[in-house]
Amino acid sequence: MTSTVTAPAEAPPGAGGRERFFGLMQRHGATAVLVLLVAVGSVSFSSFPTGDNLGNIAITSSFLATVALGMTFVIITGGIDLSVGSVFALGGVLAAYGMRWGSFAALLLPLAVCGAFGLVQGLLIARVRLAPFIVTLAGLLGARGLLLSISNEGATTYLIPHGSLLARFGQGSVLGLGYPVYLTLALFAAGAVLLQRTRFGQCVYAIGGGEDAAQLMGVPVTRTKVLVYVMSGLLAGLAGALNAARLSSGVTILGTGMELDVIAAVVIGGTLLTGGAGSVSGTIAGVLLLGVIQNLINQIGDLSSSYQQVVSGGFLAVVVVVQTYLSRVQRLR
Amino acid sequence: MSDAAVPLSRFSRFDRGRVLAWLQDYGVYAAIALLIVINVAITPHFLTLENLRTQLVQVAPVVIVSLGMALVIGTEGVDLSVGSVMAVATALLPLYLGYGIVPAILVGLLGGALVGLVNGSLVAFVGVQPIVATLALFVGGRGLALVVAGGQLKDILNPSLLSLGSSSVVGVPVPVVIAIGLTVVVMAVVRRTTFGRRLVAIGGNRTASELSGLPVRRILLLVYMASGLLAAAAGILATARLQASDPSSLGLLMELSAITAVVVGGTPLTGGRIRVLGTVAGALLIQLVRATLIKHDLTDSLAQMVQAVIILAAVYAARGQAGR
Amino acid sequence: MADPLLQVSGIVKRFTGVVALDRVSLDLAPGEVHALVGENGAGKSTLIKVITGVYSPDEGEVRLGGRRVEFGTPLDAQRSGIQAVHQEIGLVPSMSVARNLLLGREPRRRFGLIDFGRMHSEAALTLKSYGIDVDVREPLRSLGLGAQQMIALARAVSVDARVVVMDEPTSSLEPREVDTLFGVIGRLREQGISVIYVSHRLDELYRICDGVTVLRDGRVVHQGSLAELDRLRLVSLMLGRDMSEVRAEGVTRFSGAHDADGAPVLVAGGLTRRHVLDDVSVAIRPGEVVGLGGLLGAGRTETAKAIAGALQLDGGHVTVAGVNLRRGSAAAAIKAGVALLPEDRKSEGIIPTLSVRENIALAALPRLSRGGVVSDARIDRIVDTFMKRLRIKAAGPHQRVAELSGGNQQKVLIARWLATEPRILLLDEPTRGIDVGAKAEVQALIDELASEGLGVLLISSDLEELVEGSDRVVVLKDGTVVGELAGGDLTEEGIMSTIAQVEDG
Amino acid sequence: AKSENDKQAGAQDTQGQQQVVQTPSGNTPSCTISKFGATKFDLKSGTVGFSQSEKEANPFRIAETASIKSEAKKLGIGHLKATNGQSQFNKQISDVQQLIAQGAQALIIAPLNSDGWEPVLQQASAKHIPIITVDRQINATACKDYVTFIGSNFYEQGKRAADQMVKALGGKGKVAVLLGASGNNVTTDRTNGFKDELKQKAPGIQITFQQTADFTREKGQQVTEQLIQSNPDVNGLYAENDEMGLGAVTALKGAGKKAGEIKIVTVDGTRNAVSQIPSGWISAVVESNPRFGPLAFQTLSKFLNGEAIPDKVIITDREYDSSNAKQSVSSAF
Ligand SMILES: Nc1ncnc2c1ncn2[C@@H]1O[C@H](COP(=O)(O)OP(=O)(O)OP(=O)(O)O)[C@@H](O)[C@H]1O
Ligand SMILES: Nc1ncnc2c1ncn2[C@@H]1O[C@H](COP(=O)(O)OP(=O)(O)OP(=O)(O)O)[C@@H](O)[C@H]1O
Ligand SMILES: [Mg+2]
Ligand SMILES: [Mg+2]
Repeated sequence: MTSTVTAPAEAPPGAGGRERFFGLMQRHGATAVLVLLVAVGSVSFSSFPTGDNLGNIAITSSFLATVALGMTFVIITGGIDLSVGSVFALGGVLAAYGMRWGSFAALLLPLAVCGAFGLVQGLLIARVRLAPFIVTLAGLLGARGLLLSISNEGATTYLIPHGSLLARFGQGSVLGLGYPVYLTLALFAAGAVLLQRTRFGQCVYAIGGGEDAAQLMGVPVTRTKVLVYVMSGLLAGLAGALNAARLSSGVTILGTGMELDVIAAVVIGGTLLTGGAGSVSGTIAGVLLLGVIQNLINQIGDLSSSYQQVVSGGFLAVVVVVQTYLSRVQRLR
Repeated sequence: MSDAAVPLSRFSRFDRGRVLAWLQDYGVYAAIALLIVINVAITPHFLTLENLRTQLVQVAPVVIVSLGMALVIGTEGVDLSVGSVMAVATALLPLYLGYGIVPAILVGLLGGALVGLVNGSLVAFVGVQPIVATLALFVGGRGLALVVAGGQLKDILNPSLLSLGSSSVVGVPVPVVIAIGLTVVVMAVVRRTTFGRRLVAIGGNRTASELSGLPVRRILLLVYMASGLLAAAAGILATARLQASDPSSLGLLMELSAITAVVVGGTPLTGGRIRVLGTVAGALLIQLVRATLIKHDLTDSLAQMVQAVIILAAVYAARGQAGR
Repeated sequence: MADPLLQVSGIVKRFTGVVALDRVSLDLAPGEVHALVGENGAGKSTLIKVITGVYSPDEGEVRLGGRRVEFGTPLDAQRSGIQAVHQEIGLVPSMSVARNLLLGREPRRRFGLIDFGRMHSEAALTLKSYGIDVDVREPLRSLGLGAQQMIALARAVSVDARVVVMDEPTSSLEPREVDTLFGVIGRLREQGISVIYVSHRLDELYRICDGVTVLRDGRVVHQGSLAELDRLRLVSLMLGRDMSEVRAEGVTRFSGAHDADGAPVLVAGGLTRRHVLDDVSVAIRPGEVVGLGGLLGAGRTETAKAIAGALQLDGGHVTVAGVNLRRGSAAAAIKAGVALLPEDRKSEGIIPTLSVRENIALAALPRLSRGGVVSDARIDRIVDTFMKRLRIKAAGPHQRVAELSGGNQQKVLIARWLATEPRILLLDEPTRGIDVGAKAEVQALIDELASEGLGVLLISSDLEELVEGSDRVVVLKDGTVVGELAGGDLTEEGIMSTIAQVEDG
Repeated sequence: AKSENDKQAGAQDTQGQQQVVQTPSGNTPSCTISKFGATKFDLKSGTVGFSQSEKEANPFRIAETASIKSEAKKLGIGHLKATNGQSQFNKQISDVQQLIAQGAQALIIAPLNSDGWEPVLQQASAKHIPIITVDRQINATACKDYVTFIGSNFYEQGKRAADQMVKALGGKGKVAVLLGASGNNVTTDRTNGFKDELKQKAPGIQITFQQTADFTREKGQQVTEQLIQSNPDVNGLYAENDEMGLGAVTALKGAGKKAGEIKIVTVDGTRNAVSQIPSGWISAVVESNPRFGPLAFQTLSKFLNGEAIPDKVIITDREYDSSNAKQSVSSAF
């Protein structure tokens, strides 16, 4: 329900507080669950609501969030991008590799390559009309292959020297939050405006709501779809580069399975995988939900790694059930 | 379910559309044929019975999982939990082998069906999107398997279970026989039963199916259970072949292989259409690609990139089928 | 005549084997309203899609204002001033009404940001001038098909266009909205804007069209001024049949009253759903055709859906032959013999990925199978019967239903329901988008079914059809029953005045 | 439930061979608590954090975690907080950060990757928390960024595997290598050690095939099945861990090969692998001892007591071959 995502939907005439409440839930179901979880966590574990701990959750989530921002656009058009995990890792390795030409190049190189990667995927999907799932699956393999060949089959880890501009940005913090967190917030603000307040955003929704209809209405379908995949590639590359800056090195073993976390975050945030509905604010909530769940599992402490997985799968199930239920109450109306 | 039965008389002279339609229907097969020809030319010892056996035996579990995946995708869903289901099945097996092979296998299958039941309930009754519903068990399922197994890899010593993985029926390895049998069953279900017809209809247009009085929820539930069952069966076969129960790594990334097989085989992810034989061919194609790359000892980086290109090429040949 | 504004010449368009357009040419003068007519599947929509850049032709060319144009996408066509209202509406159901109306030309503030306040008020204002009074923030899918059609129309004509193409714009419209539309077309004509107009409602054509092109099997069989072509000849050209044969058949094919007797086979009482239905009751006797009348959004579709168990209700009951149906279960209703032909065939009717054959067999599968295994022989028999009886035009039973023309898709759906051998047929706009020939057939079929003892609920925005076809008409307004007409009172004027009375009172 | 063989090797690993420090053990002990700048605390009442890198789902990790936990219990350490990175590097980083936020006063880390520890090292050094890394090294400065590293030398293990291979093949033949997961430090070191040593010691041995089998038994089996058909002339096989080696054994058995036809050398020293030596299926196993608990806590308490610690504690790993396998299999893990 895209109309309710933007403008504060006025309750229909005669609607009571109950409906307004459910309306709010539908848009912010993930946020509601998040608030609940944080409250429970704060009560249960004294070491949870500390500044340090919350700051950790924020910085760890910020990279996933940046990737998820691009994925949100992709999924709203009814597509999917499985390559983000590999591209994220590739971005990091490229950043470290590019360091030999300075911090500026170290940021530009991953953006250029990952953007180009997104462009190729976008063209294959929008122009050649291959299924997004397959194209980006091939992208997942291709990006990983590229990464391995740059890093000498993973044997070489390039470093980002201490004190370089990039490293300082990745590691610095103000008010207990790392710089990347602020950048992520800024990106999300820009993303929200782009999605909700510009014609481009309207086209994104229209394509997801019905590609054929959108085409008939004169939406530049091909261009919009290509752009969306370029964005996703760019953001994944950027997140990878920043993460590498934080770690001071282009770690090669990152990002496997990340695509599923990202998709989960986006979908938990209320974006429909079938396209046409979703919001970036939901995505933030989805990302944070995953981060908090992980953190709480660690807080519990003495769980074996197998039980940790069981608990985190269980958490996920409960969260999506609650979130789905909250949204459905509204949809049935 | 190829609907390409437009009477030939309606084709006027040579027609580009006709060639395209043929490619769409048979693109995977053409790709397989091409790959075999290339291999015969460049790979030493390729055209041997032993090699054929190896490829078929290795692909058998993938085929079985992909069959279930095809059913799920036909309903416009997806099942990410298949790899974890294999782990659950393999973890359960050794626990019950003490009672004999049949109870142990039944318990393994039951485990798969139960996971499918949970998936199906989430999708059909709660209305959770399939990808996240099955993601929960993708994560939790393997954990569960490891809990059940005590985190341990266990060697399998039961001779009848081992023979399931290693013996042959008239020269055809048992896993291959089972995979063929299940393929025939799934094909019959899709083509000949009301269940099969209805599940594709649901994938094609769920609202219309509901209005046409189809028991949509029940069918969805059954489809996910079928996928769970098939994945469990694959897990059991893989266990027998590995001669060990290894829940930590059995079936890793299986969901991606299976989805790829289904889609490369011409079943669109948007549902409403299932191509069973295409799915089998898709799995075979992936297997051949991997085998070729390994046999030629390509480095991992090259292998991954080549694999990407071949997958794209195969789907390009069969495009128009693969959904939007 | 002035130089043609739009020249289409020698267009050929093939789909895997089928030639949909065979050397079609057409000239359109500025300010001309040109009728494009033909049977279902004649190629009208295909021609329109070629003109508007959806398809590119295999041969032939399109000239606009004398210059040759080649449109890669509908966007190109729109930029050149060709706007269209497509047959299958072509709006995005999940987006709000306002966004649909103004997509691509949203009012913007500084930095290119969309001004939603202005967008909503502009949208509401525009729609009001078309007589549509809805909350423009609601998603489009919450509206009835008629309202959606008006919105598509408003969208197409509210920009500067040189040519407006309308593919069956009135198929779901009431007389009142049709009048609004014709007012709009009149204004376009005055501004020198040309219109291509497709409709199966012949009287509409005669009211507003100047020229006419008749298509049959993808070929132009007649071109000229419409005024010089009488109605009978037009029909005979379209159908490719003799004048005399056509003459023998009347305007509609309804025979008049049926003798419905005995107790009602269906009783629906107190159907209530907040904001939509308020205590609606209908009863249908075997062999009776009950019409539902009302304006756009009166709740006719909802009533039919409620009876068929396809709508969650706050209150009410439905009994079939004395047995109470489980509320909100379409399966239970179907089992009891209730069949609903839905209004929106694209989103609620056809399964686009399946063949004609499988679409027809879908609802009747339990009857066509034994022990869960389908009987191909039985399916073939039924499919064959209905494809012949309804004259479904397809390359064969295995053609994908999505490839059929709109009218033929509708027939496939009717066949789906007849195959279940229902006791009660709920027909929501059964002749929507069906050509004159087929329409007569469907009407005759309704008649025939009723005389075989079926109870029929008929919803039609074609008032003539409603009046001729029904034994009784229940009139709805704002979700409540405001009157019932039968016998001598049952006239088009009667229905309109019943609605109007309430409005005044 | 009733399993087939309830007596199979379990996680209980009490009578296993403990780690032995190599003598001479690298450098002279030089790192003291005052030099490092940490604050002294009482191990019994303090909080120690342990970060495991991978699921406890293979014998090495199971034994490693169990050893740390049981030693902590034995010593009566009040708070041992354990986390598991589930093979995701970013998760491990945030795990450790969370441990720090939860008040860990000392950290024992089994790193998933050698590079990329910058954020953790920064936080730890700000709070003067001593870090001991086990089994894998961190690329940073000992006694400054972290206290010390306890573990084997993977490069050395590769070299010793090569020596065993030379012995088994008599200095001539064609060898296939089953590589570990790509991009992994362990893979890189065990490969390089093996290759360098072969080049030097036995130029007559050729490496004709090397493919990754991701450290799993199933992949080991599948890759070997392909290998023996495409390279039937291979007569030696080096598996970079036991699991892949055991998979290769299954594959060879399935193909009707006889024990010893292809000489297999593996690394790790799990009970399963060692017990294949007497039958001849495996020629030799180079040990990588996972029982870090005693040594880690011994080192930690020495450090806290003000004693000097070497900046590297390299342990001697045993080798198993036909001469000692039968006797030592019970002390394998
Ligand atoms: N995408 C397609 N693939 C194959 N055949 C098609 C396709 N679209 C249309 N056709 C065929 O082209 C012919 C013309 O169809 P078209 O939709 O233009 O008819 P129409 O005149 O608009 O009919 P109606 O009045 O029912 O809307 C039909 O035979 C139809 O089956
Ligand atoms: N003035 C209006 N014009 C069109 N639709 C309206 C109007 N006012 C409200 N609507 C909405 O349209 C919906 C359509 O209702 P419904 O489909 O039951 O009507 P209908 O009588 O079948 O009309 P239609 O001919 O559009 O199908 C109503 O639920 C209502 O929300
Ligand atoms: Mg048409
Ligand atoms: Mg209606």
